[in-house]
Amino acid sequence: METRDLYQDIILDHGRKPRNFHAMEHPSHFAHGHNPLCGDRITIYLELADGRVKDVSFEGRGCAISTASASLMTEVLKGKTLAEADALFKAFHAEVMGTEIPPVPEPLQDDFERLAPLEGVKAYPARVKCATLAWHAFETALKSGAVGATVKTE
Amino acid sequence: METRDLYQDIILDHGRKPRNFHAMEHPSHFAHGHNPLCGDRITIYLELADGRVKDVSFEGRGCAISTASASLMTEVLKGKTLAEADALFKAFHAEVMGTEIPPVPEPLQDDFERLAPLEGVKAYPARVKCATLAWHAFETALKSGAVGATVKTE
Amino acid sequence: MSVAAKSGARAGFDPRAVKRDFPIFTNNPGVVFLDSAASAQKPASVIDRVSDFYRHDYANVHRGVYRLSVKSSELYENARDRAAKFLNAADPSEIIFVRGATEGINLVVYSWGAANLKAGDEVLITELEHHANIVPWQILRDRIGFTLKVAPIDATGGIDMAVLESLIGPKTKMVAVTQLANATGALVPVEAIIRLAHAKGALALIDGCQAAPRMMVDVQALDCDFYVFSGHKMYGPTGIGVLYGKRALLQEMPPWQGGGDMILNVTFEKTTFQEPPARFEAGTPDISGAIGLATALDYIDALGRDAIAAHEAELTEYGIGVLSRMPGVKLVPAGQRRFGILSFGVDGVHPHDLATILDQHSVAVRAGHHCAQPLMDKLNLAATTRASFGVYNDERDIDSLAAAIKAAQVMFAD
Amino acid sequence: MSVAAKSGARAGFDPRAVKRDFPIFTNNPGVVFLDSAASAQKPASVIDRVSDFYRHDYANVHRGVYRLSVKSSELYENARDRAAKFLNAADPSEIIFVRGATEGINLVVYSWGAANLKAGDEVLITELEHHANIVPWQILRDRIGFTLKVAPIDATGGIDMAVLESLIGPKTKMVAVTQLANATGALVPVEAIIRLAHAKGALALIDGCQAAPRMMVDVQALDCDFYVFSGHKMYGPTGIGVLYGKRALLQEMPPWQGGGDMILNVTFEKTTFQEPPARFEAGTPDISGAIGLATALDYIDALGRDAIAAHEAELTEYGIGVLSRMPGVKLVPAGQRRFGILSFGVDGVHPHDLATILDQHSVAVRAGHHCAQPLMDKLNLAATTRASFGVYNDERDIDSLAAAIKAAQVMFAD
Ligand SMILES: Cc1ncc(COP(=O)(O)O)c(C=O)c1O
Ligand SMILES: Cc1ncc(COP(=O)(O)O)c(C=O)c1O
Repeated sequence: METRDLYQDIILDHGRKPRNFHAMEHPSHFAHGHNPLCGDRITIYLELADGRVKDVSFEGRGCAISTASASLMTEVLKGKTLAEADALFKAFHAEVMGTEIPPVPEPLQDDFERLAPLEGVKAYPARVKCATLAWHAFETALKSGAVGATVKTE
Repeated sequence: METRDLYQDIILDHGRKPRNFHAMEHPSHFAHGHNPLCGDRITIYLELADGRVKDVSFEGRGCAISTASASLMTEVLKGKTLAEADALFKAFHAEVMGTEIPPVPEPLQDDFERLAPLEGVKAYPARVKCATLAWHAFETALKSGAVGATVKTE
Repeated sequence: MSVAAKSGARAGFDPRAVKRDFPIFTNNPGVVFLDSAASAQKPASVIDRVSDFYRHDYANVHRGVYRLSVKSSELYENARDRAAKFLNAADPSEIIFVRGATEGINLVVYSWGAANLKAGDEVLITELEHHANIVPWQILRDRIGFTLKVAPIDATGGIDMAVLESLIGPKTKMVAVTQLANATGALVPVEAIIRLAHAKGALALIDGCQAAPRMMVDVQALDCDFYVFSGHKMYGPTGIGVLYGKRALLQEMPPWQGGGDMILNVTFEKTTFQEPPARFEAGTPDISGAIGLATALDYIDALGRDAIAAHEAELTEYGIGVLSRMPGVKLVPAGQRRFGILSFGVDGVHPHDLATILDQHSVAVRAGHHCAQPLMDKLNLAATTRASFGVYNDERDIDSLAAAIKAAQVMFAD
Repeated sequence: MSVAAKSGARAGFDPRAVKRDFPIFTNNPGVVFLDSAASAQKPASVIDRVSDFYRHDYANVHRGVYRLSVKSSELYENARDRAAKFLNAADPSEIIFVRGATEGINLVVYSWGAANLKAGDEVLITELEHHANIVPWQILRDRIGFTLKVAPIDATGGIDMAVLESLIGPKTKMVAVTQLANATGALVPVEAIIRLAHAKGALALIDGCQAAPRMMVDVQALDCDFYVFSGHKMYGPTGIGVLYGKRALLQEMPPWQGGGDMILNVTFEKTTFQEPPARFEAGTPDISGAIGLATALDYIDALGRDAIAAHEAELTEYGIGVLSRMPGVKLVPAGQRRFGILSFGVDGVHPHDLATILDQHSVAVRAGHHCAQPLMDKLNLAATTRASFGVYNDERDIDSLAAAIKAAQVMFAD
């Protein structure tokens, strides 16, 4: 596998210019993610309403993979129900772990496609946690609500 | 090396019928020797007078090597000055360790010869401590006097 | 995989063929090795696996991004999976790599013990224990002040189960017991003991040093809380062993040794620790040892664990027969079932002299207290001679032992 | 002994010839291995020594009367002598075999520390320490309540010696410091620190993990009280390392782990312990690890330790030159003298991404906090990329590193 397959232009672009990259003043939910191995620290902010992700943003510093993954995640999560978000996480997690991907419901397939540039990570076991850090933080935020919490991966 | 070189008749004989094998009622010095590895336990009794070993005996149970060595030791030590006893121990110890033997003073050479049947032990590193247990106990007895003490080798 | 191992999987195996898997016997023809209870010899597959690893894939584990380190980490974690499967652990995270059984028990004592035991509590061990399952408890007892109780053996040399049961009470927090006594070969009914312990709310630690290389072990079926074994007695390299612990227990236990790889976050004020097993594996582990152990477990499973157990039982029966027919030879009592290990005395010949003479006949046995001094004291023996079996032994080895004993008897006859 | 090692003893050595002693490079041609600070590769002599031992002479040590066990014990004790000579210890009994530096430091903390430290006492470490020399002290501090002080680095990245001196006072019982910082390559003036410690009646422990493979170490000349290193960083096997301790100190220290081989006498009531080093080596040791380590020390001495130091210094100078000429590349401060290890950052490329891209160019480096999180925090870095040298590296490896860094810079350029 060529490095270029991992560092596709879209990854480099989201790594350099992450979308939805800002704090929220009054998130309904938020959480910190920390990967001590590479020092990546990320905070995910959520605005949930009626069981849907009304808004999502993030802040922090990290490697290109974790930053791009967080950025792409915020793009696909906007407007999703919690069940849809969970289905996307499960499919994405399986994809980067190289395990069997559960069937993705038809309406989510376009969103899942948008995460495809990260697929290359599965050939780099040491980097999988970079790609999943934001998602783990998202999950933790759902559980911890407006008080915040920290999830660590390594 | 053949086992027979280690278990010479004289060793087997002293092992079976140790000489000076009894306790003393009022030793001037005594000490216990213990080799936990093989469970050997020996007690050395001394009667010292005018800087000489007037009498020496031992008791205990042990393997053929340690018993024969104690028996032969009691034979050669009787009547010796402490300096002579020390010279014999040093020479004997070097012999069974396979290190360089210090010169043995002329008058002690016969006694040193009498210990020669134990020389074969040097080919059996695991058994050297059996051969030296009694001597270590003798040394300890000299230091501890009539109160007794225990020396352990392993 | 050797031919011997392959063909043995179903219908038992031929120990003479197995022996050819072990280079030590090619290089020391004629050696009759009867000291596998102290440490087993290594098949070529294990020796070569370790060399190959260093020649092809070596790097430090866990933190490297580069290919060799990723590969090395993968092999190391695969070894953990292998050990989990071998013991039928519910999850690989229940497997902690340690130097051997001794370190495994010390870990439980210093981590679980120091955190959970207090003055007034009781820990129960038995008279059959190896020093490794006595001394660590004593060291902690002397610091904390709990009571260390000892379940006695009965006249047959087995654990007196009635007394053992009576010694487990509401204060008992831990019952730590060997599955197979290394000094005598007594097989201990650990299933029953674990049940008794649990019935009174105590935990159970099983010292599987001698059992794990000889029979099937299923920690979930046993329902033990901790299980330890040493790799070097399992035909694996020195320096590696396994502590199995139930996940829920490990998760509550504080770390013992501190260092790299067992931490999540360090500041000079405060450190947060990893989940098990990483929490308990401080510093660079014995990577090649773990990988070699996995190959050894493969070797054992290829021979077949039931086949090995049958083989050990056959040799034991044969040995009992031969030795008990010899005048002046006395087997040390070993309870209801003697397995894989024969401990005996010969009238008029000290065990230490006997072992030296047997060695001259190329028969390697162990003489001494077998790191079980309290048991020796109880049996009123200073030492015994011990012959123990491995997959490479056959009945001729026992015949050689008997012949050498006879020679010693002749030499020491009055 | 390899040709490279033989010819190198006098006048330096040729790293290209040395490289041929290491099978990993034959089997992975093109790999540029710059991670010896994490763990070094193994020469064929070490790999083969371990196999040969298992093939010819293996048995458990210490208690066997038979020939294989006697031979095995002899080889194991010879390895201890070898390590003593390597460090110029006054006596082999001052050498304790442990799994690695981490276990060595834990042993000092749990044995010497638990017996000698009390609330109010102080232990001094530095900001340059590896987690292995931080976390064990924290664990004991949390139990006992002594104070753990930290000597800071100055703006150059070296230890601020004036502040360090001011932190050693009458309450200081131990100064524990690394000889060469694994995260930055800063060489620490441990001689001066040991003198300062002794002047105030404190002991000194030196973490020699990175120094011992790279330069002459003489524990008597240093006059340190404890010294630790890991075998796997010395071109030896995993699973083995050395704790050196002054005899008089070791003799007063209580045992830590309990088990076989470290006891003189055991009853259920009371146990008496062996003299050092046996007192501190509970259970079956990593016999093959110790023997392999002895061969690795032979290999190092055959190359010549001054020649190795000169080689590491040359590579370091060359690397500093190359990297500091590259735009956007910044070396992490490492005090007065940087040795054997280069830690750096590349503008706009996260160390983790950099390491992945370097790996694609077959350049193996480490990215992360290097088990020195507090130092990273102090330097306000989340992580760095680290290249470290071994006897098999040459200047072309650094050129390959530079070329790969350039490729990453191009990829990440806006
Ligand atoms: C300075 C230093 N100390 C301690 C250690 C820990 O060594 P080990 O993991 O071999 O126990 C290391 C290894 O990274 C080190 O570089
Ligand atoms: C029953 C038992 N427990 C514990 C041990 C200690 O094992 P190790 O020395 O490998 O730590 C042994 C080894 O002799 C043993 O037989």
